[in-house]
Order: sequence, then C-alpha cells, then structure tokens
Amino acid sequence: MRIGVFICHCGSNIAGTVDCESVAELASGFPEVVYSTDSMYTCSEPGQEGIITAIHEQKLDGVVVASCTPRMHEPTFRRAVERAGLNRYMFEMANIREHVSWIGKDKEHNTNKAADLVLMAVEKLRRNRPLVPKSFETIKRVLVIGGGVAGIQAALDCADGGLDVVMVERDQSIGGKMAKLDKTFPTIDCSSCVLGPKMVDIAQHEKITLHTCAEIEAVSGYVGNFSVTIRRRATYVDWTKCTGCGVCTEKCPSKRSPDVFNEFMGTTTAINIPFPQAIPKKAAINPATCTMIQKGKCGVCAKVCPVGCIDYEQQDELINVDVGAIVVATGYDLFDWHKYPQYGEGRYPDVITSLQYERLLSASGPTGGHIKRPSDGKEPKNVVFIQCVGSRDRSVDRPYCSGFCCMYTAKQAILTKDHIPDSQSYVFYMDIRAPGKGYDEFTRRAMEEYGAQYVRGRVAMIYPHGEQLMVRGADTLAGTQVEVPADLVVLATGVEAAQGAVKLGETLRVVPDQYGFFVESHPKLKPVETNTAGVYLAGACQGPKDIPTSVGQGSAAAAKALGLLSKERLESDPAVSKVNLSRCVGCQKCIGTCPFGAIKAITDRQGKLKAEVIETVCQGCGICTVTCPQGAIQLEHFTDNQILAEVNALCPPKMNASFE
Amino acid sequence: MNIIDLTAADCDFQAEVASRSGQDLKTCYQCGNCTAGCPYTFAYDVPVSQIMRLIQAGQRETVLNSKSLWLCASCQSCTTRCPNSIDVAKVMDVCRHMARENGCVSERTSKLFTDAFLQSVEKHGRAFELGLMATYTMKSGRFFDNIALGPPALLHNKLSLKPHSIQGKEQVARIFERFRKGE
Amino acid sequence: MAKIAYYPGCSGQSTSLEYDLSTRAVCRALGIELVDIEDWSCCGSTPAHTVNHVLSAALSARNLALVEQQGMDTVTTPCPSCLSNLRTAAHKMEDASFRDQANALLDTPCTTKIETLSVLQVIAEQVDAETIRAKVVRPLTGLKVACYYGCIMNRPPALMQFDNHENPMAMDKLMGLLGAEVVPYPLKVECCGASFGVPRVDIVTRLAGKLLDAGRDLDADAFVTACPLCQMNLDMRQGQINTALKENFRIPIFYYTQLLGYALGIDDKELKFNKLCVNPRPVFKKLSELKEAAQAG
Amino acid sequence: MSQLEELKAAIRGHLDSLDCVIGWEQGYDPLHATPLFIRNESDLERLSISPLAVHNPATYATGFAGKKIGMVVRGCHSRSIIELLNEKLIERENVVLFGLCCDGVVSQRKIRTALPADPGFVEAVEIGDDALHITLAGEKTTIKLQDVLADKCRICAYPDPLLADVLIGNKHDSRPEETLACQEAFEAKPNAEKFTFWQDTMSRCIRCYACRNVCPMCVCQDYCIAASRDPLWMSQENSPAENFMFQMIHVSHLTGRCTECGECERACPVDIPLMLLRRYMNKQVQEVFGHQAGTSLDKTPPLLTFQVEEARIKERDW
Amino acid sequence: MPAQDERELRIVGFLCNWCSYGGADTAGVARFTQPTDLRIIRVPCSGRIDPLFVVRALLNGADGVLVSGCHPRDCHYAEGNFYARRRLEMLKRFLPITGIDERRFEYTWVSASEGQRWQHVVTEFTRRIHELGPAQSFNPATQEEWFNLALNEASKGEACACHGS
Repeated sequence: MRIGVFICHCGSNIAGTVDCESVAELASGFPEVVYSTDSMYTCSEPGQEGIITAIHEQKLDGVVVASCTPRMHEPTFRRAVERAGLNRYMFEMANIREHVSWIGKDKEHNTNKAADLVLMAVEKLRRNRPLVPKSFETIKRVLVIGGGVAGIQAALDCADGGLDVVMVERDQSIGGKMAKLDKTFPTIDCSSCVLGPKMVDIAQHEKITLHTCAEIEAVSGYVGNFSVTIRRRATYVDWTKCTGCGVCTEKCPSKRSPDVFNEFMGTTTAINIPFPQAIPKKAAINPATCTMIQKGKCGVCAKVCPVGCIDYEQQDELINVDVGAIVVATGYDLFDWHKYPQYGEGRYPDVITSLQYERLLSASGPTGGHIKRPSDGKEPKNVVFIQCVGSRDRSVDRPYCSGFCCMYTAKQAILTKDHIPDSQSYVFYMDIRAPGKGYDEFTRRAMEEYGAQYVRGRVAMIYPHGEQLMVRGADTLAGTQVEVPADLVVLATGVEAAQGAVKLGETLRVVPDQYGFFVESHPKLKPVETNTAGVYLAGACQGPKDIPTSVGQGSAAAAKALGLLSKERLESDPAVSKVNLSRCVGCQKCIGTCPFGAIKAITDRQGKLKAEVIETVCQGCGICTVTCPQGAIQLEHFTDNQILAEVNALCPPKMNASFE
Repeated sequence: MNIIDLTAADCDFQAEVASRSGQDLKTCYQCGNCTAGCPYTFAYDVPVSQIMRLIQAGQRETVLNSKSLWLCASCQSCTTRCPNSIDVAKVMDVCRHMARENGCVSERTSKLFTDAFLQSVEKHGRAFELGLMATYTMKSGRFFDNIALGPPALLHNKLSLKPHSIQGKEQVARIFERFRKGE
Repeated sequence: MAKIAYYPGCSGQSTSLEYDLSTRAVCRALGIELVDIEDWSCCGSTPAHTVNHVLSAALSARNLALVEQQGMDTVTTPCPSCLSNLRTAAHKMEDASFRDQANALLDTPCTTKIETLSVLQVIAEQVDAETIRAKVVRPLTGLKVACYYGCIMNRPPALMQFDNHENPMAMDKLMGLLGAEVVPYPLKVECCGASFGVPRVDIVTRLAGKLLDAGRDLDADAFVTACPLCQMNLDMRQGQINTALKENFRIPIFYYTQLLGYALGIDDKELKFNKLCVNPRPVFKKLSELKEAAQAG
Repeated sequence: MSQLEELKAAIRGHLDSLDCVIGWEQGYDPLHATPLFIRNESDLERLSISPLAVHNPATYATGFAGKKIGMVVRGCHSRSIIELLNEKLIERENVVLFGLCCDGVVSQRKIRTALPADPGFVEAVEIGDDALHITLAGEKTTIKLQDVLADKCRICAYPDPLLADVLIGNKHDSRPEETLACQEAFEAKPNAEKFTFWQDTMSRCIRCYACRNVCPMCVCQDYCIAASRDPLWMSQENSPAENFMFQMIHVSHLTGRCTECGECERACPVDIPLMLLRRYMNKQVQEVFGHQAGTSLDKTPPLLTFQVEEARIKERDW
Repeated sequence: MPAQDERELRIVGFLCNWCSYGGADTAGVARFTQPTDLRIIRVPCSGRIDPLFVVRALLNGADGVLVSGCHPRDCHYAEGNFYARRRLEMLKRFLPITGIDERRFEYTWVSASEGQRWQHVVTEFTRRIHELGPAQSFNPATQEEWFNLALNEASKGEACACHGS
C-alpha cells in the first residue's frame, strides 16, 4: 500500500499544543507510509486540494488525516479522496484536536499521543478495503402515525408534494389535542376554525388514505422499503355505508359512556360521533358500554340506522401497506395529577385539568361554552390556576418544563374574564416561560388588561372550605403564605409522552428517552430525523411543543420524506456486516442477537445452513461480529482485524525477542 | 434592610449545612412549596423558603439568628411536598443544631423547654412532665402562660405527681454524659 | 396473632394514660399480644433531635437494643412522636458510620434493624375488617366523627411507609367499621402546634383552633385522634383556645382506641373516659338516644 | 439383568433406526477406555460402561449432523447435549439418549499417582463395587474408587442424566455437599500468585488444542479463531501470553455454555488445571444470571440475550 | 509508537461512536483538561466490543482498558449496550482468577452530552491505573526469566493445582 498522512494544524487549535511537524516526521516512518506532511487547515479548499494532488502525484491508495473529530469532517475528507479517485473507505482519521490538543497543554505528551493516534489510523487503514454501496428502489408512499396537528401538516405537505400518504390515528377522529382547544394563544383564534379546514383537506385529498381507530401492529423492512401492518379496531359500524347522520346517537339508550373527547366532563352515548367537526364523521360503538355487545339486548341503533351500517359482529382488521418513509407524530398525553395527593386526588370535583377547562370554555363542549363548575353547575367567581402540575418536579420524575402551560394558562385567565366579567383569576406560577413571538406581551396582557393576579409560588394544598376550595400557597416574592378561597381550581397539568410511545418505539426501532419522548438524531442539526433511516419525528412525540412548533416540525418531517423519496434509488451504507460463508457453521446465534432482523438463514449448495446479511437492513452495529465465535461474520470497516490492528499498534505484543 | 454583598457569601456555611443534613441545597429553586404548606409561617420571622435561599446565599448570621429555627415543629409538611425531594425539616433541624452550638438563641423559651425536657430524661430515664414543667417555669419566669391548664389537668389527673424512674436510668444518663464528652 | 414488643412512651404514663390503657385493652380484645419492653426509657422525643441527631438516635436505640435483647424484631407504639423517633433512629443506623456513632453512646449497642410500627398500622394491617366488625357490640351508628391523624403519623412518607400521606384513611376505615359516620375531615395531617403549648401557647391556640373550626364546619360530634400531643392540644387546651380565639368549642376529643374499645364492649374503667377534659357525655347521650330512636322506629 | 445388559438390550432395540450409537469400550489396555461407535451387533458386544469410561460422547454429536445417532450419556454428558439442543446445534429428533445414572468416573491422573510404578501397560483391571484391583507387572494393587474419583465427580450436582430416552440405573436422591478446597484456595490467592501460576502453567502449554478438540461445546469445527489469519486474533508463536490468549478465547466462548464435563482438563497432556477457569466462570454466570448451562431445555445462553434492567449487574459509580 | 514517556502509562479506550466518543469530543470542545495516557479506539457500538479485545490489550501489556458506551436504553442501535453490559460484566468478574487485577479494566456509560462526566471518568480511571502502576508482562521479559519459568515447571512435574489438596 502507499499511504499518505496529513497532519492538520487547525490554525493554532492543534499546533498550539501539538508539534505537528514532528508528528508528520514520525509518521513518515510508519509502515507503508510514503508521504507525510502537515498543513494549516486541511479541511479548507487548498487543504483538500493538497490531498488530491498528493494522491495523484504520490500514487497514494490510502489517506490518513489527523485533525478534528471524525464526527465533524469525516464526510468532507471522504468526498475529497473520492474526488481523487480513491474509494472513500480507503481513508482514516486521527482525532488529535478534541482528544489531544484541546484537553492537555503538555506539548511533549500531546505530540506523542498524536503520533500514536496516527499510527493506529495507519495500521487500521492498512487493513481497509474499498467498499461499494448497493442501491435499491424506493416506495413513493409515506406513513404518518398520528392525526394531530403535526401529523396533519406532515400528511398534507407530503401529499401536496406528490407522495401517497397513509395516515393512522388511534382515536375515532383526527384533530388530536388541538381539536379539543377552545381558542389558541396569543391571538385568541378559534382553534377548530383554524384546524377544521385542514382536517377536511385530509379527508378529501386524493393522495391521502386515512385509517382512524387504528394502530401500528408491526413494521419491518428498511428505509425506502418499509412494510407496515396496521390494526384497525372494530367500530361495529360499516364506515363505507355510514353517512354520519347521527340518528343512532340520538336514539342510543346507553347514555353513560365516558366522554373521552370532552375529557370525561360528562357522559355520552355508547354509539357516538365524538364531535360535530369529527373527521371522518362516522359513528362508532364503545363495546364496553353498549348493552347489545355486552348483554345481547338492545339493538336500537341497528333498527334506526337508515343505511343499515351497524354490524355488532365486526372484528378487528389487519391492513398491510408498504411505504418508503414514516413520520411519527403521536403527540403527548397529560400528566396524571392524581399523583399529587395534596390536590385531592379527585375527591374535589371542582379541581379540574386545563384541558377539561378548555372543554368548559368551548362552545361545542358539555356546557355549551358557559363556565359552570362541575360540582353544582354554578358560575365560579374566584378561579385559581396552578401551573407546573407535573412539570419541573423531580419528586414525581418530571423534571422537565412542559413548555406551553404558561401560555395557555394566561389564555385561560383572559378567557375567564371574557366569559365572567366579575371573576377574578389567580395564577400560581414559578417562572413565566413565554419566549415565542408575541408571547410575553400576551402574558402581560393577562395581568395588566385582564387583572389576573399572578402569584409566584407553588400551592401546597387544596382543601374544601364550605362550598369553596381553600387553596394554600406561597407568595415567594412577598415572602409569605397566601390563601385563596376558590370556586374552581384549574391545574396546568404537564406534558407526558403519549401512552404506548415506548412500545411504538420498539416497533419502529426509534429510541425513547427516559420519559418516553422519542430521541432525535441530533439535538441541533437533525431535530426531525431519528437514528433509524427513513423514520422522522414531528410534534410533541419528541418533547413538549406548542402548535406553531408542531406544525413547523410537521412540515420539516414532510420535507425530509419528500427529499428522501425524490431519489429514484437509494444507496445503502456499505459498512455493514458480511458473512464469510466458508467460516460460517450455521449456528444462527447472530440471527438471534441482531436487533434489526438483518440476518437470515440460508442453505448453501451443499444443503448446509449459513447466515446471510440483508445489507439494506443492517445498521452496522457489530453485535453479530462479537456473537460469532468463528469470526465468520465481520462488520465491514470495523472488522476484528482492523480493531486488533489498532490494539496491536497501541500495545505491541511482546514476542520472545530474547530468544532471537 | 441589610444589603447583601454576594461576593462575601459564606460558602462554608452552605457547605456545612449541606453536609450535615445530607441534602443537596443547590436543587432548591425557590418554588415556595415549603412555605406554602408550613403551618408556622405566621409565627416565623423568616419563612422557610427564604431560610433555604439565605443558606444558598451563605447568610450564616441571618439564618442562625432567625426565630423561625426555634419555631419549627418538624411537622414534615415541607419535606413531604418538596418537588426536589429536599428534606427541608432536616435542614431546619441542622440549622438549629448550628445555632445552638453558636449560642444563637432567638426564641429563649423554646430552647428552655427543650433543655428542661432533656434534663428530665437525663435524670429519670423518662420524661417527667410535672417536673419538667416546674423547671421550665422557674427558668423562663413565665408563670402565667399555662396557668389556665392547672384546673383541667389536676381535675382529670392528667399529670402524674411522681417521676417514673427506671432501673436503667444511669444507662440513659451515661448516653448524655458520653454525648457531652464527644462534643 | 404474633407477639409484638410494646413501647408505651412517656406520656402514656401520665398525660395520656388513657391512651396506653385503652390501647392495651383493645389489642387484647383483637388478639394482638403486646410484650412490654423491660425498663424502656424516653425515645428523646422532639427535643432530642432538635439538639443533635446522634443523641436522639442513641436515646431511641437504647430501646431498640432492649427489643433486640428480648429476642424480638418488631416494636409497636401508640405515640406517633415515639414512632417517628424510633423509625428515624433505625433508618439512620442503617448507615454504618452513623450506627457506630450512636452505639458509641450506648452501654449495649443495637446491632440489628428493629422495625417500628404504630399500633394503628398493626391493627389496620394485621386485623381484618370482618373480625373487627364481628366483635362490635356497641356500634357507633349515627355518631359523626372527624379523624385527625396529626402531622407525623404518615410523614415523611419515605420513612413512615404507611397509608396515604395527605389523606390517611386507616382511622376513617376503622371508625367506619364501628358504624360511625366519618366526616371528610380535610386537615387530617395539619400540625396542631405540637409541643409549643409550653413555650408558645399562642401558636397552639391558633393552629389547634383552626383544626377544631374545620371539625365544627363539618358538624362533627367528636374528634378521634391517635397522638397524645394532638389530643392534649385539642382537649386540655380547648379552654385556652376558646379564650384566645373568643370561641366556644365543646368538642370531645377521643383517642381512637377509646372509641374502638367502647364499640368492642370493653369496660369503661379500662378506657378512662373520665380523663378527657372536654366532657364526652353528650356523645354517649347522643348514641343512646339514636339507639332508642332506632329501636322505637 | 446387569446394567450393562440392560443397556445393551436398549441399544439393540434402537440399532436399526440409528446410524450409530456412541458408547465406550476397552482401550489399549484394561485400564483405559476409548469411545466406541456402535453400528452393528458385534460392535455392541464390546460396550463397556465401567468408571473407566470417561469420554463425553456429546463431543461427537455435531459431527454427525443430519444423521440419527444414539449416545450413552452420564449426567454431565446429558448437560452437554441439552446445551447443544438449546443452541440448536443438534436436533432432538436426531438423537436417542441412553442415560446412565452415574456414580462417578476415575481420574487416570490420580490412578497414576496411586500406583507404585509408572503404569505403562497394565495386564488386568478388576472393578469391584468400591475399588479397582490393578495388575501391573504381575503385582496387584487395590485402589479405592473414592480415592481416584475425578474431581468433577466429587462435586457433581447432576449425576443422573437430565435428559434421556432410556434411563439405566438408580437415580440419586441427594447431591454431594463437597466443595473443592483446592479451587477455593486458589481463588483466594493474591493476584500476583495467580498471575505467576498462569505464567508458569502457560509456559508448558504446547498449544496442541486437545482441550478444544475434546470440548463438546467447541463447535467451530475447523474455523477456530485461534488458528485463522482472518480474523487474526493471535500469532502461532508459543509464548505464555499467546497460549493464555488461546485459553481466554476458549473461556470467553464458553461463557454461560460450559457444562463442566471436565474433558478439557482430562485431555491436557501437560496437566494444565483448566477446570479452575471453567468453574470460576460458571460461578460468575450462576451469580449474575442464575444460569447453569445445560440444566434445562429451552434456555438461551445468557450472553445471547439480555434484560433491560439487569437485577444483578451493579452499575459502578463514577 | 511504542516509545513512551515513562511517566505515562498505556491505557486503551474502546468507545462507541454515538455516545461516548461524542462525549469525549464534547469534553474536548469544552476544553476539559484530562490526563494524556488514554488512547481511544472508535467502534460503532459498545455491542461491537469483543471482551477479547480487552484481553488482547491486557496480554499485550496495556496497563488499563476502559470501555464506554451509551447509557442503557439510549443505544443508537437499541440493544448493543445491553449485550455489551453482559459480556463486559462477565469479563470483569472473570479477571481475578487470571491474576490480572480487575481494576485495570472498567466499563461505563457516557452520553454525547456528558463532557464533564467523561473528564471525570478519564481522570479517575487514569488515577486508578497510576495507583496500580505498570502492569506486569505476561511473557517473560528476559531469556533468564524464561529459563527459570521452564525449569520451575519441569521440577513441578504433575503439579496440577487441583490435585494438590
């Protein structure tokens, strides 16, 4: 081999504490190194040209660059050597900046260490071989999981961009949390007026197929070629016939079904259309409360249905669909505030969540938009809002800020005053987090124009006091305890990962963080990508987000999917595992340990069992290589020999030199 | 009002409270939940959340001289509800220990009662309520605070007239003795 | 029923003699065998831990060591303050260096971890509801009681590990079994003023007054308590409270063991209702009136 | 009917349907046994199951892939078979197991030390209930079986086959309480002594690979990474470090799989006490994963699976 | 680069690309000073780390080996560190029987954002290795030692440790 070594000064970043010239000189003595030099900025245009020229002039067939971390510029240099006609895998990097020059000042030690790292890179490079990616076709269809505002945006953008879209929603209607809101901050826009048209677009777009009451059962395959199984729950109504006329819901005698859409503020019928603007506007039966399904008696809905769409025998249905990319937009759930026994654990009906309050404010809600407190239907005068219920609280394992509660609380305080002019709102807060456009002005308006009393402190306890609730908190700015006799207490319950997120993460091979929010590929630069190629995140499934951010991410995820599928063919990373068929004894252990199902058993011509890697599925982790006792399956670019070469470079084996 | 020079903060004080209480005081973010729940706030000169803040700010004198330390009954409201799981009652306890060691006693009667109680235990092995009340009243000179209790207490035989001395009372006395020696 | 070591606490010898006696009587009736710790001493109570944690633990640990020497591993006490001290000592002494410090103050060290439970917890967890219901001979039907647990029976929850720490229900359930109507008393774990009755009586009258007020709002005939200090503050100091707050409370304050004993038919002599400062007679009068009315009706 | 006859009858019944049945016969002298591959009636006549018959037939099992074979197995051998089954290296329908409830086998090494002279070639061996009577150079020596029992048998927890189609002999109802003092003593030695011990020991290793070849769990066949260039884990140089590297490879690949049949140590021509390593690793596996290789069917070897929360792996603080 | 300053010991690090290597980068970017003894080998995942790499390094004379991966549950490849944890734990537990001080090997988890933690881990581990001092070579260093070893063995004959007691 003819290896060239390039030592980067990175201005003074490296050269300040590493003697780059000596490193280059030492490197010239390393095995198979025929050219060694140092340069000021290797990653710059002239620096890259220098490498290309050296490759041509010195007939190099391998290059080592010692500079910054490969996580930064490995792709840059790989492209450079490729421009010079080398295979991009005939290149190695030694990280002498982050791992050497920036962490110690002793120039002698640093120079030694830098030389060691270069030697390791050289020894590894000597065992590299050219790797060529395979290309494969992509399916021009996107799966969007979750029909909240983020998913809706992603689906519409993808569909408008020419892709087929399959949207899967767990609930009966799309719309998500936003559909439950009355108004939105900071403009006090009507939530359903803004969202409604988009929901209709989803229903009417010719490129979008919508499955509600549906969840993801299984996902296999790989970027560009996923195969998805969707489970659609039985609704006991044939939706191809149902016109959404609502006669069944009027006549249903079983009126004690929990009203999920209204956040359990009241009850509804067993056969139900959750809200007037529901998409799809179809009825579904709640089997837990339908007397026909539970006891075999009733059948009223079947009798009154004008189109005969009721089917009490309907079963779950499995739908298979192939897609090229997946957008996850599963949203969030609310913290279970019953974990705070000091707030009554549900014993006091007039302690409600902020989302329940939205339903009380909403004209389509259970009270027709009149604020009536649950216990006695009276109009509250003193309304206390408690923020950070299940946010920024380590004792309930929710140390994070839920982000948008400050804003909706201010909105709710404003709306309270609008609805009940002689009311007084009290807001217990810790810090007001209002960093969006027009946000801080909005919270100021709540205080200045609408007279909301903001009290900085948490609330220690709520207890009944006659017909009211005594709220005892602190005013830390005044340095005292405060008490408010409240008619209604609204808890700004924090944001949690959606139920089932962890399980969905397993299905999609997207890692959830410790709180169940999906982890993005890079917190700054790849906010909607995941570590599974072809799977993108949108909205609050990645962490608490307000509506504009969720919509923005929906579009961003759509752009990623459109970009990916705009290519006719994709290339797979060739640094994947490869089986040496002659060494493989067919024990299949690697198949069992592969997290991606990327290895399958095959039978060779002699009828012997062997393992085979599906290159496009393999993610290149190397678990299999360690599993295989024969070393028959090797992760390309990180083979045993390549890593051992680095080990041996660092710790040369002590031979029986004394005998020679 | 005092102006605090932040650069002159007594960091040792903060560290000492932290190490003696075993609590990470830096995690207190001043949400006020301790003050919100504390039944004694009305009697305090410095609310408990501000005690926490003053410890963070290294204000040894203010903390150790506060009356609040002596008015905390260790009822555990603060500890129970702290979102950062700080044992606030223990922090108050530790500050009280330090106040005592430094001779800062801003609520004399509280301290006298404590002393009288422990003297009684040291002497008899168990608390002898009538005796300790007598000691306390003599030392505090507060003859009339609880005079109203006399009739109901006597009427219902509430107070035993004789101390219940135990056989092992020397053992108990030795606990105090060793403790003082060790101090 | 297993034997369990019994630690009465100093107040059980004087101010709360009736609590001690009724506890013993009730346990006997329910088949819980209490074995007195021989020559027990004061746990240190609140004063000790306000002075020093090692001293406090040593005073408690002397008693834990006695339990150990008597060959038992669990001790029960009616008094929440003793409970808190004994549990805290045992918990802290799980740390080896703290244990060595505390043991260094003792003649005989405590080497194993002794579990301390309140008598309330023992009854709540070891006697099943049906057994109690079956033994009731004088039901409390119609009596409205407010159960007040005090601040440290269940707190801090990590240490006490018993019942809901904001809304404990053990006494509520027990009184319910006896037929009483238990009002949803909201201030179950609010502090009554503790031992400040002596140095700062103004604090106690204010805090205990608030507790009585909340009971009166709910129309309670009586309070049921589990703590000698709470009982004393609410009962013996009710006159002081009335004077200070210009109120006229006359609410009898029982130990739960007294009412439990009453319902189980235990002789009044063992329950010592005469030790209560606020006259409990109206309660019993109401009970017998209700009973007569029921029989007549 | 003697156990041997009973066994022969059982094998005879299966002989037609099997390609081969693996048992033991007398070896080059009456003191030594050697594996016997029974394919017909006359082979069967040579079958011997004395305590001298030590070889683990499971070692040959994978070599008969695709064929139906029978094997005479003792307790420890059955564990090897179970482990091979669990790893899907052999198929249950392809093996018929003739189980022997085992009272232990001898250690040739111990016999060698017990005999007055170097055994060379013994003329006759008579096997009594609890003793061996060995005639060597015309002289008869009696050795108690108990004294020459292999170490693995002294502490054997599974003397009866855990899996068998035919079971011969009486089951044992108790496990021995005995522990190996030498093992414990060695483990307790300071690091420096252990280090020197292995340096010394590995310096006499001749890298003959007998330990590997005889190991029933070494299934890499001709593809052992100790003897390959790609991957090149070690040189062929005979040095203590390279020799030990080989042993570490063996240990590593046996983690959670070793069934303690003791064949490696028995086969070692230079008496390297390999079981020290095996038992120690197995103890760790038992402690951390509660796993004993080959003691129950359908158990995945612990390194081929995981739990999200590992109850017995303590995260070390930093 | 075998020639080393005698003050430095030879510590080999195996770091997964996604978390710990990133964590080491983060520490570098933040200029968290660290001892220079450690040399890092980058692997895609801790699941790629064969315990035998560690053994190879130790038998080759490494004074310490440090492995670091993503925190459990945070693996880029979902499961790699779960396998790694089992494999490495068994190695760590096994080392004592070989006479190689198990403190010379450590494995831990550092995420890409934990620069400070990485600094702490490197500093502590390096300190530990310096306390233990240079590792003894498994192969005899001199001809004389070699013959001593051989003689020693010859004199032992059938000195199987198992039969000694």
